[in-house]
Amino acid sequence: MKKMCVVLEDREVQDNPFQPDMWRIVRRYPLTSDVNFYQARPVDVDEALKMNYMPGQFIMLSIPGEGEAPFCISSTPSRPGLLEFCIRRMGTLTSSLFDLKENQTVGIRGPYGNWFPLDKMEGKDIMIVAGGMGVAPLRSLLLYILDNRDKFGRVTYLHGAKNPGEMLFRDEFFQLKEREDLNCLLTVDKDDTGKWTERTGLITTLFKELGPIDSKNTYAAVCGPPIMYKFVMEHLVKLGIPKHQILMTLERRMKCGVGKCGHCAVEYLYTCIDGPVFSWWDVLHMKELIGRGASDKTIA
Amino acid sequence: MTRPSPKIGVYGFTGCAGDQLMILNCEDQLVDLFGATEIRSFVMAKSDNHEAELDVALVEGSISTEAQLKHLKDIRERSKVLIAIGTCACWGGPQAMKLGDGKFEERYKKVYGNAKITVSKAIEGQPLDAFVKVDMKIPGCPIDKQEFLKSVSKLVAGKHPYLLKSPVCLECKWKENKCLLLDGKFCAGPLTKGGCGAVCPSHNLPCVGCWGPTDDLNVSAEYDLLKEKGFVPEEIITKIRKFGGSGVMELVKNLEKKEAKK
Amino acid sequence: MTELNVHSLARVEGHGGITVTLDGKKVKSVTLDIHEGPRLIEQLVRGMKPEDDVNTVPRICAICTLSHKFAAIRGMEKALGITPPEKAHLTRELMMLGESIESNSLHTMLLALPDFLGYPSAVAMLNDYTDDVKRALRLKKFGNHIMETTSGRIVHGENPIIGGFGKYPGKKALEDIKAKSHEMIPDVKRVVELFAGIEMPKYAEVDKDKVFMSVDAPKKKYHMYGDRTLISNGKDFDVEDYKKYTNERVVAHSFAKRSLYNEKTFMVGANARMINMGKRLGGEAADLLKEHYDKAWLRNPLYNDLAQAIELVWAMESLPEACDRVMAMDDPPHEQPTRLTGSGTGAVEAPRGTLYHHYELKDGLVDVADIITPTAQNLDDIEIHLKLTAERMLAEGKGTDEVRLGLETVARAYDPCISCATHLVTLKRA
Amino acid sequence: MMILKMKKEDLPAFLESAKEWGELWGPTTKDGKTSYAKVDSLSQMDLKATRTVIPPKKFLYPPRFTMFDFDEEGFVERTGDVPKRILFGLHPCDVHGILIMDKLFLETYKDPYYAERREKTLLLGHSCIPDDKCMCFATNTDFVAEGFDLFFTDLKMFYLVWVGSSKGHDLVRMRADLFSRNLDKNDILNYTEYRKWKTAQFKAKIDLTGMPDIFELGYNSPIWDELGEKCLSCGQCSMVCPTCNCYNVVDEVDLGTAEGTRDRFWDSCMFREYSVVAGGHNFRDKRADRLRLWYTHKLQAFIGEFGKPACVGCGRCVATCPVDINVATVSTALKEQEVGK
Ligand SMILES: Cc1cc2nc3c(=O)[nH]c(=O)nc-3n(C[C@H](O)[C@H](O)[C@H](O)COP(=O)(O)OP(=O)(O)OC[C@H]3O[C@@H](n4cnc5c(N)ncnc54)[C@H](O)[C@@H]3O)c2cc1C
Ligand code: SF4
Ligand code: SF4
Ligand code: SF4
Repeated sequence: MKKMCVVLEDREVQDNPFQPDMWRIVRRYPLTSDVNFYQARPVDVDEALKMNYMPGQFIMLSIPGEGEAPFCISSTPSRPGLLEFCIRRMGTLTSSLFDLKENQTVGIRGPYGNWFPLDKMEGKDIMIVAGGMGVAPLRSLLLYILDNRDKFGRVTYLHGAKNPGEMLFRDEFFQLKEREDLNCLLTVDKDDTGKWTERTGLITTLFKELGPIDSKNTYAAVCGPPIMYKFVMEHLVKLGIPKHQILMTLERRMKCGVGKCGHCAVEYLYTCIDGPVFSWWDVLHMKELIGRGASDKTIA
Repeated sequence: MTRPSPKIGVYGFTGCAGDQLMILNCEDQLVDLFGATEIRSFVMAKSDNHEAELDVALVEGSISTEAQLKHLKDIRERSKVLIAIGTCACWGGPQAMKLGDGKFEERYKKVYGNAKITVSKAIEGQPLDAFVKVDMKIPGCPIDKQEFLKSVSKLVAGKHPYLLKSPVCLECKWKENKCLLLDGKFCAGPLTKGGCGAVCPSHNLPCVGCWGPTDDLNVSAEYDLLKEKGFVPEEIITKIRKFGGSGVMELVKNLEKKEAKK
Repeated sequence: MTELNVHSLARVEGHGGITVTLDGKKVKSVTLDIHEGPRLIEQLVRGMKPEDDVNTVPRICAICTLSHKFAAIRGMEKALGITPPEKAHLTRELMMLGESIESNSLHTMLLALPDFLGYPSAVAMLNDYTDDVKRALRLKKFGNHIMETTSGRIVHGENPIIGGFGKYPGKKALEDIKAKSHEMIPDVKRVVELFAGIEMPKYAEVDKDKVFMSVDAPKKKYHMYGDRTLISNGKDFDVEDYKKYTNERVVAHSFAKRSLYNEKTFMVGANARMINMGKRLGGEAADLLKEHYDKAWLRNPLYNDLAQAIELVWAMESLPEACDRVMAMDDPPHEQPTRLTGSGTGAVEAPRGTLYHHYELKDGLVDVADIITPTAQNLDDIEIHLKLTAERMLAEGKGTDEVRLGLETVARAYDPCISCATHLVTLKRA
Repeated sequence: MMILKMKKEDLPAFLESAKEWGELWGPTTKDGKTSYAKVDSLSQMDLKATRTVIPPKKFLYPPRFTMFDFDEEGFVERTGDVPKRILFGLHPCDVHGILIMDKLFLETYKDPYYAERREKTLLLGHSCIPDDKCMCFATNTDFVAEGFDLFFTDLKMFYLVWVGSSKGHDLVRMRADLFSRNLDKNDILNYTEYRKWKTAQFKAKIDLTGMPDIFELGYNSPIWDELGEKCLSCGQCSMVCPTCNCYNVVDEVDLGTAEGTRDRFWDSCMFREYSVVAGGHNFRDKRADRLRLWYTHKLQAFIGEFGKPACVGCGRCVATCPVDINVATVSTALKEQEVGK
């Protein structure tokens, strides 16, 4: 099919922000029982290097006939030319994605949303806290930082999963543990394999191992299941990290990704254009950001 | 990429056969439908039926005899996906409007007396999901042609069908109708799943609820509103239950309990 | 004793089967078993308001939905003391033409014809009879379109209401129907040609004239409703007395009830209408009936298919005037009830025969509802002809499959509507 | 701004000539309901009707339309099939509503579907007679200074015609003979009189000052639960509100092929599915939460962001909601902490 270009009376229609471009799935393998890893390249190779994005941003991915949904980019812009995602089988589109084979195509548009404020984070200590699927956006940030290692201070990476089988990118992180310039701590809630060599316990137990922290000089980035936020935030605030330096990425239902369809609206913000990265301060004063109740009682 | 054509079976239990008829009413698409799928069984439309493994079973009607129940279980076992089509299959339909009132035997006797009927034992009409797992419901009395075709087209393409989840009022407003509730008419629109194109309100007639309950209905608010408009409780409940079957049974019971407390 | 079964009777609406019980070589009995479950609709509508009844009872059957709607409305209007406005009346006539076209074309061309031409379904005929299958679909679609225009939907339209219509069909829609009806005359004539060209098997033929019943349409017209019932023996009766003539009983092999007239079976449907009212036809329908009618119609139920085909011509030819008459009138207001307690019987010709809806209202609520469907009236008659067919075919040494097909062909010729038959009829007045 | 004068009896002739630009649409009343419909001439329009059931947003952003055609190779934008239209008879509130939609659809990430329709639609406003449901005086949208191509203010004998755009001016030029630039003292006095008269027509008592604070204070108010119990979740309020923009997107496939369309249709935050995410978590499971979102969005959040409410006071929610939940009742209930009748 050829793209139509419609000339209106006064001017040519600008690019259509809803227009997906076709990308080819070049690699696809399971990370856990219900999460797959995907690597995609544009069908039109000239496009390959045009996709500029920042860690924390997301794209809208579609399968023609099935629909479209938002997914974080898990790869880093410091390694251009391809995009990586980890996708959990949840419903209609995601299960169709699971049926896709390598070499098949999907529609991608984006990148959308804000991103981790790398300009402000540069020169600071970085603490990344990932729980479960929360790795998806945080891996992008982590890899970006590691690729630009000299621009950042101390980097700590905390990662928790339910059990060893559920830990996304497990092998990748075990390799990272070898690095001197990264403090990488991994934990599982429960070891059901008997072969787990790292910590067990909730992710908050890792905080005990952190030692002294230059809290005012630290940016924390957190992503994980809603229940995790409550406890992790308490710890981070207690450590003295300023609320506006604690960052998190949020999820909402989305149909457009560009602030039109309304679904992700929270008060005057749209999660898709004003987020998905928010600070803990945003969450505290925007009552609805992580749902009624979660932030109600927190005054700290 | 060509996909193998899905093996489909169309079955009917107790109901008016309207949903199967609506399939036959897809005059413009019927030939394509038979071409894009392998219709293994469709007793209402053809004689050469063979009962074997199915990708998709489209089942109409409620279950109201033991023999039907046995047949349904057999269909379920042979089918990858079982779709309830029509309000009878989804919620029980009109024959389930008094579901759970404990008076089925009484009504049955009034009709058949003590006559012995040997074909099968009758049971009170109930929707398919009272007995087997139902993968999807396409409600409607009868189903809407477009909604049905859209769903089947997606199934044939190996995609997931999408049905409107909103109430009739959505399409009613798209048609720019003035709300009949404002005129004190009993419109079941807010309680009823949309997808019909709001035909009745567009004919100045209240929605009778034939699509069955919507995803998220506020029965007690509608009840209060109608009482305020002068309807008596019995009539309100009759109208809510007319097509609601199993979908409103509990809701109405709760309503009645709440009323009794008042 | 052995049995020969047609487990599911295909290409009819609803679920039924045929069981032939053999005692040695002798046919002991033939039964048309109705597997469709009971619905008890008449019990369920008790206590309802009339308006709720008229949107419930059409759900008895999707194919005759408008017949049920019309019969219920007629019964209710009589009970409530309402005389419908003329425009409502004319629009109802129009909608019945639509139902006739839809149902008769579906039954003759898509369900019955494959029997005679030796195909398992109409779709299977597509390669050899492409034009005819497409013609059938076109006709059916047109019938559906008329039903949708008048009743609001193709099936179970709620637009016809007690006292009038929610919204009368617009001028443009009616003009379209009118224009289209002229174009489709050749199509309906082709249906007659096809069925006239079939030599009707004689297995089912009886040696004495059968009894046929239909309504007596008002003003000596051929139409689908009336306040009196005609019997082919020359008698007639007021529809309010329907019970005396269609007394019902329950049989063990079926959830459907049966009717007898004078202890004998009778037949309702298109051939009954042709036999009773055929002389009233005009236009090409009259010519075609004259050309194809013969004494065998009185003895062989298979002619019902041909009668339906001729009726298609009648319906198509009637459309232009029917549309004109509706168009000529302004929309009247809905007529309101003049009483809340009373009784009334509405009789309508569904495509497959006479349908009675009888209501007794008390203080505005349904006290008694009694619905007698055409298929229920035909069931006993069908069984007689099935038995005859089985006996004759077996005597001729026909194979099992052939006998099965013969039986199915006979049963199908009645255009039975099994959902109709099982909606269940009240035995005792409660 | 250019303001011209036109004799009232010249309006039909003007509209006749305007039809050369595109289809003429205007408010018509049939079976007791008013809606914008295609008309041949002024005589078919009902200029006295206060409000249409659905606001003119339906032209710029139809209830359901196709965004893309797709096949296995990809998506092809479906634009270019929109007719050129002249909408006559828009009231100030509706023009304000479109201005709000413009902000949403034309700024950051311009929506090409909206943009195309906006481009191909001329907005010809007309002054109105407020009824007891109109609240535009409280939202400061009872008069309008921008957003339209032409605006006709009915001063009994004359129309004063505001020319709001170059395209509007082009229409005027098609029948320049019908317009005059000679405005005198009387015209000013007439207009002043008209404004006074219009302002005196409002009967609704509503005051939206301080709403952001009141919403903030009332975030946990039981008022929301009470309203939530009454709400039918019918979504009518969103459909009729000129500033509700939410939509859903769904792909449809053609039978037996891999081709199909990506369609977009109006949605409402009053529906449960609206905020449900995969796995079943619903950020606004309670009706109370959904109602609060709707009203917070109109009366608090938008003011915080743009300094004015996202309510243009058209009164459609008042005229529509079967259980009397609307801008007037909700804002009053929040202020007085009591749900009125
Ligand atoms: C900014 C952002 C980033 C995300 N990143 C990832 C990721 O990296 N990996 C991953 O597995 N998942 C991610 N999700 C969640 C992912 O979008 C949902 O799992 C996905 O939409 C489910 O679609 P479905 O069709 O399979 O589910 P269904 O339940 O069938 O959903 C149907 C439709 O509802 C909407 N929807 C449902 N759930 C969500 C949701 N959580 N967010 C937005 N829309 C939703 C979509 O429009 C979807 O098409 C992200 C969500 C957001 C908002
Ligand atoms: S008329 Fe009925 S369907 Fe339409 S908006 Fe009102 S309640 Fe809903
Ligand atoms: S909130 Fe109500 S009054 Fe305000 S613009 Fe929307 S519909 Fe009109
Ligand atoms: S507020 Fe009123 S109009 Fe809106 S969804 Fe609730 S009941 Fe319907």
